[in-house]
Amino acid sequence: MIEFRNVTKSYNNSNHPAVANVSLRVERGEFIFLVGPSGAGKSTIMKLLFREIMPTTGQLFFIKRNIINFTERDILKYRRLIGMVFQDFRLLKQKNVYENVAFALEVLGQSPRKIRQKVPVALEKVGLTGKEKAFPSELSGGEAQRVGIARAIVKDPLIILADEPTGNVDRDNSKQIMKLFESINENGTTVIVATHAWDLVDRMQKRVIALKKGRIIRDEQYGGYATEY
Amino acid sequence: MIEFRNVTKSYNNSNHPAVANVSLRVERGEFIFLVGPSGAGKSTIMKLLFREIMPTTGQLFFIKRNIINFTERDILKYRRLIGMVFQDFRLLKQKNVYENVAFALEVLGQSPRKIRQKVPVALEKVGLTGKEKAFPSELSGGEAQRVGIARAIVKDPLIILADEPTGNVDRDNSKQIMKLFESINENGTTVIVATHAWDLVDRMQKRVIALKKGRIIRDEQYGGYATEY
Amino acid sequence: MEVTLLNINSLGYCLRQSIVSIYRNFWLVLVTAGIIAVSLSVFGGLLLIAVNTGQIIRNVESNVEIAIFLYDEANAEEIQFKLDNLVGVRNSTFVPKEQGLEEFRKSMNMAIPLDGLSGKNNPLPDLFRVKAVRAEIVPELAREIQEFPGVEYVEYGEKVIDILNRVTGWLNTVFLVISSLLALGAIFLIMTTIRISVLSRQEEIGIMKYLGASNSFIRFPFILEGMVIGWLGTLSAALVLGVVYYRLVVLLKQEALAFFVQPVTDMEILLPLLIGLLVIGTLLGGLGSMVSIHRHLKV
Amino acid sequence: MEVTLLNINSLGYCLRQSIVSIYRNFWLVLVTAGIIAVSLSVFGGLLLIAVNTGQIIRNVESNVEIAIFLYDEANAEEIQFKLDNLVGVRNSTFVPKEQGLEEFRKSMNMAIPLDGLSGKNNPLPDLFRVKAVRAEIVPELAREIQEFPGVEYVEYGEKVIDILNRVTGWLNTVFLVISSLLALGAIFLIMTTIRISVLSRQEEIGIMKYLGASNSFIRFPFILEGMVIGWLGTLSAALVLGVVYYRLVVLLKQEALAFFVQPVTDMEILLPLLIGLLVIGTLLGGLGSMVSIHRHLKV
Ligand SMILES: Nc1ncnc2c1ncn2[C@@H]1O[C@H](COP(=O)(O)OP(=O)(O)OP(=O)(O)O)[C@@H](O)[C@H]1O
Ligand SMILES: Nc1ncnc2c1ncn2[C@@H]1O[C@H](COP(=O)(O)OP(=O)(O)OP(=O)(O)O)[C@@H](O)[C@H]1O
Ligand SMILES: [Mg+2]
Ligand SMILES: [Mg+2]
Repeated sequence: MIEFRNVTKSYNNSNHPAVANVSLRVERGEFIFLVGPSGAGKSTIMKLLFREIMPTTGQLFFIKRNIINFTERDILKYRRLIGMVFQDFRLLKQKNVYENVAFALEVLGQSPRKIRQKVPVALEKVGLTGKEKAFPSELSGGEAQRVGIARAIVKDPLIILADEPTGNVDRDNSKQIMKLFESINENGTTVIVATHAWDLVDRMQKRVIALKKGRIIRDEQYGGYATEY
Repeated sequence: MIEFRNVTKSYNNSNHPAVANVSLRVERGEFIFLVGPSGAGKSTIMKLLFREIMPTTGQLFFIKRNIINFTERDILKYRRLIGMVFQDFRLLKQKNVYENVAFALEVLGQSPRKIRQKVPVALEKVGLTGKEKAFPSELSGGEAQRVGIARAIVKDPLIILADEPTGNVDRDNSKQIMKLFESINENGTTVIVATHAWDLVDRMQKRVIALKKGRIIRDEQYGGYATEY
Repeated sequence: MEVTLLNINSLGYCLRQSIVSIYRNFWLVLVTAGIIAVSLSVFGGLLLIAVNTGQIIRNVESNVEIAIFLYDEANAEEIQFKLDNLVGVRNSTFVPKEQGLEEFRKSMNMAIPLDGLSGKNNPLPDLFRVKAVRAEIVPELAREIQEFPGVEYVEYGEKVIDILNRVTGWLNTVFLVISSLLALGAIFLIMTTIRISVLSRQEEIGIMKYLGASNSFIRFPFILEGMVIGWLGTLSAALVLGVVYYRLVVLLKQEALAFFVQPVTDMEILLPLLIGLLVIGTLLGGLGSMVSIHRHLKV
Repeated sequence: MEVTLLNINSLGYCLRQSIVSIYRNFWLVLVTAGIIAVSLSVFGGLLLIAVNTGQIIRNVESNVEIAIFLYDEANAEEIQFKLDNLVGVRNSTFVPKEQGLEEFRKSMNMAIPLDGLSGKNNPLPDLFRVKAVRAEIVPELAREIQEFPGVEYVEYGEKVIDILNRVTGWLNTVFLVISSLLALGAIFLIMTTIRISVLSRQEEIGIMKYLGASNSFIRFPFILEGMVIGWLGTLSAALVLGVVYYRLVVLLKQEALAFFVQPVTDMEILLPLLIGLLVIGTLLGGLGSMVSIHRHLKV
């Protein structure tokens, strides 16, 4: 469904590329862990996929269509298919928890009735029932992160891109979130998770793509966080 | 050196307190892990210690002086003794990496010569040599977090308060950061770390204080992340 | 999975959102409205001054007289009739030579004996005094009257008319320049304020785009909000201007000056001014928002 | 571990920081300076108009004449001498009765024969025309001259003087009101702009406090920045005003109107105005910043 062809991304004021000559195929329904040291380029790959940034060179396909040539309208439609969890949360400061999650559905033009049904379910899944009225500034780190996750899953996306979804969450919550992604994946949603949670990666034995200095150094079908060849 | 006496903190629009009736003594030179599920009140305790927020009831002492009665001048002087790593980083957006770290020393009124010596050393310790000129918006999650750590350690503080210092950092970097804290602690600095990194907590066998719903449920001199009684 | 970019649900959402946003950004809304109020007060004040100055000048102009000196044998009644039917004449008065002498005596000094000049010895001619409807047409009018039979000589304050016309032209230019500058300044101010207020939500707009929100979906609440702000600002400006102006009018009416400087109180002139201000303010707010968020709407 | 709250290192840092900050916030600096420029241009423009209006009125006033009618037996030379030594008299002209008649004939119409009135038959008295240095003192002056021996009657445009004095008073009030409003508006605008610009750095200020920065340490770069911004804004305003005013002056000088409306070009009046504006702008910028960050400086 997704294909990277020799994608390189160099940021303006940086001497070596954040992502270097990456080629990669992701099939529909896959569950992928993106691992690698800090600064390896995981978030950059997520941002490329989300078309938040454009590759410096190379091609990037989504169901045979080149993302790079998308019009603005295409991009919006494309993003509505994706549930993205950002490493820096990116919650709407002016909206409370409920409104933040509901916003993902408002954008799709769903009816108020449907929204009132779906939002509480999503909040329940990430364990935030009771925090609906809190504003982002009133949340703990882990709570804010889970609002981001609820916002991504509430719209039943085609693809879930989760960048470090458990960085601020405790052990039990992390396990639960991974289980959540797993069950969503079992229903056919493609899931890509960038993470440092080595124990969960090891335990789940999914496809693991390891990056180092912007290059893919490992791509195993059933791998761990740091499996040796 | 630090003492909590029946400290309770209730946020305005919340029905149950974030920290409830906590009593706690921290001696000079201790190394303490603060653990507990997301929303347990770890960050709230850190903020109380940093005097970012005031307790609703209870007393809080620093070397026999009640923090609650500090004048503004006292607070500033007190904060200059503390190296704080914030869960949400709190880097100065308008300053680049070097300037962010240097700022901690500028505030102390240190000479430009001394600053030029110390900053590169701190950046080296957290593995950020080469990123001096980058602005916070140009950093990866882990890099931003490490800038926060460098800023905290550069001023040779009396106490280090680190809230989730390894949430966005990979396994190796996390280990290295914990080692860094350990060596600083060995030189006499008191270190308090709130974290979800259970493997590191387990491995290091330091004093562990576990929180749940704002209450201390465990306080072991040499404990793990989830040691059973 | 077909998605529409904006539907009825979205519209309802946008409307609700504008209201919530105004409520939550109360302070910023207030400041922005305040700036619009100040700008438009100054601008509206200038307009009022311009309207009143125009009135004063017209007042002075309409007092400019044409003096028509007649031959002794002239038919005054016929000339009177002709004058009454002449386009551009506001009114005309016949001044017989006796009255002319009397006026002259008064203007010199009552104590001076001019008795020897009365009756047959009166050296002055009969004359008409004519007022025109507008100062500009006085020269034209004078030329026409000169052609009447029985008219020896026509005279009017050529110099005064000339100066008045120049002053009017000059004032018009000055007002045009000042009000254009002010209008530009006000627009600049309002746009900047809105832009800064949008700037503070730049991040939010970015996040909305990331979630797949279309430009209209993001823009609509901002524009509504801008219009409400503009409208609030203008209303305050109108209120301030109204109160200040009313006080000035009352003050002037009490003064003996009232005759010389008659403030415009005609609702036919003032109401369009008010409505114009309101429309301008509302549009400025809305358009300002629209233009200001434009730059933040790139995907 | 003794720490001082502000030392020489910190001062150096603050200075460097202000410069870096202006450079990095270029756009915001520009907008803020722009708003100050617009506000002060309007304000300065009003001041120029006021200065010029004052000049015009003084011009008109100084043309008000006192007519002094003499008895036939009066000693004109003695009166002339007395007038020349009277405080408040700008100049005086003697008009013998023959000249008076001539002028009267001209004012009526050359064609009218007044030959019978010349010489012994001349009914007019000799008179002096006196101009005062200021309009206000004319009534006082007239009263004094009335007491001179040989003066039969003194006359001046009582009505004109009265109206002029009232108009002057009125204009002064209007200008005072408008310029106070404008000044208030300008201050409000500038403060708001700076406040919004500070607001956008609220987070930064908070972080600085967390790192133990003292209020002066945080404030100093902001105030310096504000002063530079205020100064830049005022300079632009002065430039705009200067160019526009210069063009107007040139335009007016070409017009025949020049005599009637003489623009003030005296550097002695204009320079203090300019310097005043610069000082006001710089202070406004600095004080504005100071006041604006005040609310964000709580620990
Ligand atoms: N906007 C930017 N401008 C310049 N350089 C950038 C920018 N964003 C990221 N980089 C650099 O690109 C490299 C890769 O960043 P990226 O965010 O992809 O890392 P990551 O694998 O997500 O790391 P982490 O685990 O710490 O989040 C880093 O060295 C980073 O400093
Ligand atoms: N400013 C605030 N206003 C209201 N409630 C708050 C505020 N800050 C925190 N809370 C609430 O207080 C509780 C404790 O928060 P705290 O940040 O201390 O948790 P934590 O232990 O640090 O969690 P995490 O591991 O997720 O960071 C949470 O339920 C949170 O929602
Ligand atoms: Mg990342
Ligand atoms: Mg926390």
